[in-house]
Amino acid sequence: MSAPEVARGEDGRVLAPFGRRRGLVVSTRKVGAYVLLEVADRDGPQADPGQFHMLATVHGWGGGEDERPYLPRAFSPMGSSGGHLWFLLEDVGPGTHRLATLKKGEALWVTGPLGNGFTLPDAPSADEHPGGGRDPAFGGARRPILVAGGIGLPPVMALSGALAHRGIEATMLLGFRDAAHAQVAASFAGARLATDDGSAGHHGYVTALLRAELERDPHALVYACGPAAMLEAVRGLATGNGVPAQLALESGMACGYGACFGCVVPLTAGGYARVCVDGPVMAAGTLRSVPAL
Amino acid sequence: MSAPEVARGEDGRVLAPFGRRRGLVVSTRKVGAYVLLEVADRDGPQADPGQFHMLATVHGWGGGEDERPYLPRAFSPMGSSGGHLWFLLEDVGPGTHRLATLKKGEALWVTGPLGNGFTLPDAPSADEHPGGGRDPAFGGARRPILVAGGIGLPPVMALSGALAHRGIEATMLLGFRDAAHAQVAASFAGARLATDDGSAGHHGYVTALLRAELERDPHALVYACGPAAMLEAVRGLATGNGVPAQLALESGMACGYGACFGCVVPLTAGGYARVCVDGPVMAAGTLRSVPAL
Amino acid sequence: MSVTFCGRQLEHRVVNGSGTFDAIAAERAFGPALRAAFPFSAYVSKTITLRPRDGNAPPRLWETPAGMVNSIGLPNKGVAAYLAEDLPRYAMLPVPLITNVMGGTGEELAEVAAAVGHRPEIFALELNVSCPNVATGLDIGAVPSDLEAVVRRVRAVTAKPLIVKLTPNTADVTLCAQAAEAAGADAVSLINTLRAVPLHPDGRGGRWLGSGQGGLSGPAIRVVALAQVAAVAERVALPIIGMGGVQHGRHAADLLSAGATLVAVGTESFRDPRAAGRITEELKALENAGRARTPPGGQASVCP
Amino acid sequence: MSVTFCGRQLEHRVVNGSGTFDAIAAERAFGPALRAAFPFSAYVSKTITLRPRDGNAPPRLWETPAGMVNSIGLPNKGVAAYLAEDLPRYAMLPVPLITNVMGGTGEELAEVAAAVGHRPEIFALELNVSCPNVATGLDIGAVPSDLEAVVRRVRAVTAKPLIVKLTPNTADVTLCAQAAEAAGADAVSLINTLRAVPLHPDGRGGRWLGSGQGGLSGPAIRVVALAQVAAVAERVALPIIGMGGVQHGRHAADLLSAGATLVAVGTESFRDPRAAGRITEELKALENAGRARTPPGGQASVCP
Ligand SMILES: Cc1cc2nc3c(=O)[nH]c(=O)nc-3n(C[C@H](O)[C@H](O)[C@H](O)COP(=O)(O)OP(=O)(O)OC[C@H]3O[C@@H](n4cnc5c(N)ncnc54)[C@H](O)[C@@H]3O)c2cc1C
Ligand SMILES: Cc1cc2nc3c(=O)[nH]c(=O)nc-3n(C[C@H](O)[C@H](O)[C@H](O)COP(=O)(O)OP(=O)(O)OC[C@H]3O[C@@H](n4cnc5c(N)ncnc54)[C@H](O)[C@@H]3O)c2cc1C
Ligand SMILES: Cc1cc2nc3c(=O)[nH]c(=O)nc-3n(C[C@H](O)[C@H](O)[C@H](O)COP(=O)(O)O)c2cc1C
Ligand SMILES: Cc1cc2nc3c(=O)[nH]c(=O)nc-3n(C[C@H](O)[C@H](O)[C@H](O)COP(=O)(O)O)c2cc1C
Ligand code: FES
Ligand code: FES
Repeated sequence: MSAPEVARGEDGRVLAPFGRRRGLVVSTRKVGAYVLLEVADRDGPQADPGQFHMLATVHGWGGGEDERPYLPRAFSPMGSSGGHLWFLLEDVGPGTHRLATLKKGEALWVTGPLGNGFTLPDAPSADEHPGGGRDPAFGGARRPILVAGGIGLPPVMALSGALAHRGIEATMLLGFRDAAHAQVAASFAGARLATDDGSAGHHGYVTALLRAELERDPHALVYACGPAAMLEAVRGLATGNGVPAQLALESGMACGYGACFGCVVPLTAGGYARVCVDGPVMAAGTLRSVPAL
Repeated sequence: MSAPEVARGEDGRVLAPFGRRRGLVVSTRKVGAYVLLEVADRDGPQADPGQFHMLATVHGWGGGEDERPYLPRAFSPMGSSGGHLWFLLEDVGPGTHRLATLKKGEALWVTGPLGNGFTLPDAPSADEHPGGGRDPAFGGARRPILVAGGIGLPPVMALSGALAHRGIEATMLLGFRDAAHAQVAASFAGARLATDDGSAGHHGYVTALLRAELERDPHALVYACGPAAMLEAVRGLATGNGVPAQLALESGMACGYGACFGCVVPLTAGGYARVCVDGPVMAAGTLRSVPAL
Repeated sequence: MSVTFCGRQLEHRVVNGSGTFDAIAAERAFGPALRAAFPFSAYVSKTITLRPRDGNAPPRLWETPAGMVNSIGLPNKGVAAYLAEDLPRYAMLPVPLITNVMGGTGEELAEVAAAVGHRPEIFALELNVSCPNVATGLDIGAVPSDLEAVVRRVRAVTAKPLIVKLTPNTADVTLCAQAAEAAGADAVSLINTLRAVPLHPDGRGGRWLGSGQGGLSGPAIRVVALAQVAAVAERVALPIIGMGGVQHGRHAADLLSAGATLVAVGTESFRDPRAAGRITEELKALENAGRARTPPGGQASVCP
Repeated sequence: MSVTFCGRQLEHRVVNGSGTFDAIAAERAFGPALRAAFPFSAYVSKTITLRPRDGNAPPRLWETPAGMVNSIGLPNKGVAAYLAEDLPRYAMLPVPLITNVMGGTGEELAEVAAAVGHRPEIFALELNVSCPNVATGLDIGAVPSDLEAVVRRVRAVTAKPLIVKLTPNTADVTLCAQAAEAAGADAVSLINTLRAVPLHPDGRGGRWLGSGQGGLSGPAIRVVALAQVAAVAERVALPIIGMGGVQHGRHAADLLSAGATLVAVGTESFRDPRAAGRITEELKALENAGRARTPPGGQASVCP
């Protein structure tokens, strides 16, 4: 799925151009409770699913009554092609609000792709990746179960595209707060849906769907992205069932490329790992827990 | 000219409502090198000529690469009527730039009118004003000469309207850098023009026109607003010729209402006066000099 | 929402920072509306000194990211004129008056304090030992033993509540707070401005401010204020007036959580003369919604 | 535009602030492009200590108006692993290496300094005596006599250029700079972050950072940095690495005007990994246009 001319690092990740670059807003669209932002990023390489970009607007980043945001914000594209990036945004604070209210033609700063993405089941190099969090178990013929919760959808969407491209069948489980948030899932014909309030699909958490799936097929492997509590539940289920799982984590970030040591999560082995360079995708087994933000 | 229901303080100045209020941009228009900004300010009282308002935009004030502006900026309306204020802006820095690029419908914070305005020649209360800078000499039958340099035009424009309204004839001398800046003066049929580069009107400084006027009529009185160097020259001419002059000063301000003591100018009598409450209009005789900003 | 501070009931917890609101000038600008909607629960007047001061040469202001630097230099008419001209006007404000005083030496300071310390119009004294614009103010406040000596001198000449305004430009503000406490202060206030030097924008390397250096205030210093207020609250039992970058009720609530009894609004009043009124309303709304942890009023007060 | 600093010719005046650029991680993210366009004229590595440290519990970051607060807590693999694993990689960078070290005691610090002090890959040592996240680092740097003693110990174990990174959280930074000078330091660097405490946005009064407190950096502290650099430059003859809130060439030029020989970029690199490259270009453009007053390179250097 990645264009062949993309440069990769020693650990297999797609490398980012050094320095931030200017992107241009091509379009913005409301999709239920989210905003879909299309950015022209001519000079950027195509990202692997699970990688992310640091974004900031060129004008009006910071200022106003509270003078935030000041630092760039991390976002995983849900897709990219032909020099365009698609981001799905949830307006939860000053940074996402500013990005969600961008107008066509406005400029933004883009740095990335950053971090290590998901290791695909058939990726020949899966075992070679030293970039923390890769799991050697990811090489076999296990059936991938993709789990997304809320705004955790974008990297999972990108992954599902990459799997489909390779002809790998996967089960998609999507959880949302309610129908308004679930609207974005309409494009996933085969996905199974859960909402917290039962207004669409299964009434309850998406992890209930996962539990049932893992009972049916213990020889699966799990990819997940979503809120910390959901990922922690997924981690528990996967660890409990002896199933490998790759979790795409969130964390408050300042830099996104390992410079600040601010984005850490605690490791089973003791100490911390940086989500931005050792993640954001990490093997469930390496994590002591998925900390609440 | 002021509506009768306007509240005035003990020193005669139009009082400002306590607290900043929201204004709305009605229109913006380029006029040569300047921008004309029309603001709906329904709750604001009409200002006396020479008073000013502190302005800041509600959104996007501060932020971006340099995080300025943070404090509001001072502007003298060049006219006001029916709850609308007209400002003429010169884009010289981050604050004026933000204001000059406002769009119709955007909101801005308005505090004012502030400061003391010009004392009109026939104002019966002229001698009673204790508000620093008023000049008792301003009561006689002297012919007013109005002198404006560049963006000093707005208060002088407001004053000329007030004088015309009272049937007082005045001489208008306007100085600009060049024809592009002078374009705004087109509406003043009777005004005499000077440009630094000679591209319109007299080639040279407006103070040359003033010198000639004062030679012709030593029984004049002078009202002036413009760059510090011009005001300093006006001060010298007026003092030298024994002619009373009221100068509308500029100064870097934080508050505009006497709170910060930041906007001072040195006085002949020693010490300093606050331009925002003791000015911005001050009698030339009270000033030790008009300091460059 | 009222609060007891040094034995006096105040209507709410928001006062002004000394030198950031001139009630007399504000009345010239806003007329009777000012008193009708007076935004502070006590009024702190600008620092006065024994003799009149012109203040520093301009420019006195510099705008900086999320803040400003001032180098005002404590212009004031001196204590005698303060008592004769300003006090009668301040006495007409609808709230108690706190008179901020400073002196270049302990002797001078005691003299000023003595002159104002028996006036019934005045509720309390605040000692400015921390102004970064005047060399003497700075030095006294930064050295705990010097500070203690000065506070003792002032304590000896007045029975009024004594608030010591600490300097933030010190290695450990808690040592200074403890010195103030030991010397008999009734409260401390902090933070004053951080020492700052802006250069001229022309790039020739000269200093912008007439006096060369000034003090940084505004949102930029808010987290520094929280750090110092929290540190002092942990070490001394005195009530605290917390300040530094307060723009919203949330910021006031944070300072109260950190241990302040009152909060002062400074620079934000420049952006909106009625800012403190809005902040008080926001703070009340947070308290009503249970989203502010305010300390019980006056409990920490050890005042006469 | 090259400059001599402590006897070494550097290509330009812009380096990084310790702990704000991990060249090894950056190489993982950006690949060979990093070395090809390496933005610093010398590379300062993150503070290392004698034994490995995990660093502070998260959250470690807080965004504040025009700045950020960090409470990273000096995570590092310890001096032995630094020498074995990191040094060979840093040695491959196209610029000289400055190794930043710290210790909880003078003894510990001297031990770390001795371990790195003879390695040819290392150009200079920087002593971090000012990190507000670790109690020990703070205390040593804030008391001139303690600082002098520590610097003497380190001076005794290494002949390499010795840069002392001063703490800004002190009453008079010039006394600390003089203490460093007296003890044989070859340069000083400043400012480190200002002590800061952000509270949790949930309004319950708890502290946001895992460790409770952190340090403020970024544009918010720029004028404080200028004040301290200017004050130190007036009092000591040592070359200075100035830092604090540098975002543009103009800000770098200001620090140079104030007396710095080199300028470090810290927080701005988080907003743009190549920020220092842009700043260097902007600085050169200002110098070429005669709009920057840069001190003559290395003149102030008294290094071996
Ligand atoms: C790898 C990665 C990929 C991501 N992908 C996406 C995506 O595709 N789409 C998407 O919508 N989001 C995504 N996110 C999340 C997104 O980055 C955050 O929602 C965003 O950073 C929030 O910024 P904000 O300014 O809107 O909100 P903030 O106000 O910054 O709020 C975010 C959280 O930060 C905390 N906070 C509040 N105030 C402060 C403060 N002053 N300083 C520090 N923390 C504070 C609070 O806990 C708050 O809940 C991703 C995050 C990561 C790490
Ligand atoms: C009473 C009064 C009436 C006025 N009326 C008008 C009017 O009608 N129309 C109009 O266009 N203008 C008017 N002005 C001038 C206007 O207020 C200024 O042009 C404006 O404040 C500039 O702000 P800025 O952000 O655009 O520029 P700034 O960058 O603030 O530049 C203004 C000047 O401030 C200095 N400066 C630069 N950086 C800083 C800094 N960081 N901190 C402090 N100072 C700095 C420089 O010397 C610069 O030349 C008036 C001023 C006063 C006092
Ligand atoms: C323009 C200005 C003038 C000040 N004058 C005084 C003063 O006279 N006496 C004093 O004790 N503090 C003075 N201060 C400090 C403030 O009272 C307050 O401690 C500081 O500004 C921090 O609060 P803020 O960030 O809300 O402004 C002054 C501050 C400013 C900005
Ligand atoms: C996230 C972060 C980590 C830091 N780590 C260190 C460190 O390990 N050692 C050190 O001496 N200074 C450290 N600093 C301080 C910086 O080197 C610098 O002195 C400070 O941030 C001011 O510069 P700035 O405003 O450009 O960031 C750190 C700063 C930040 C923001
Ligand atoms: S965000 Fe800076 S190290 Fe991860
Ligand atoms: S601008 Fe604040 S006193 Fe004049």
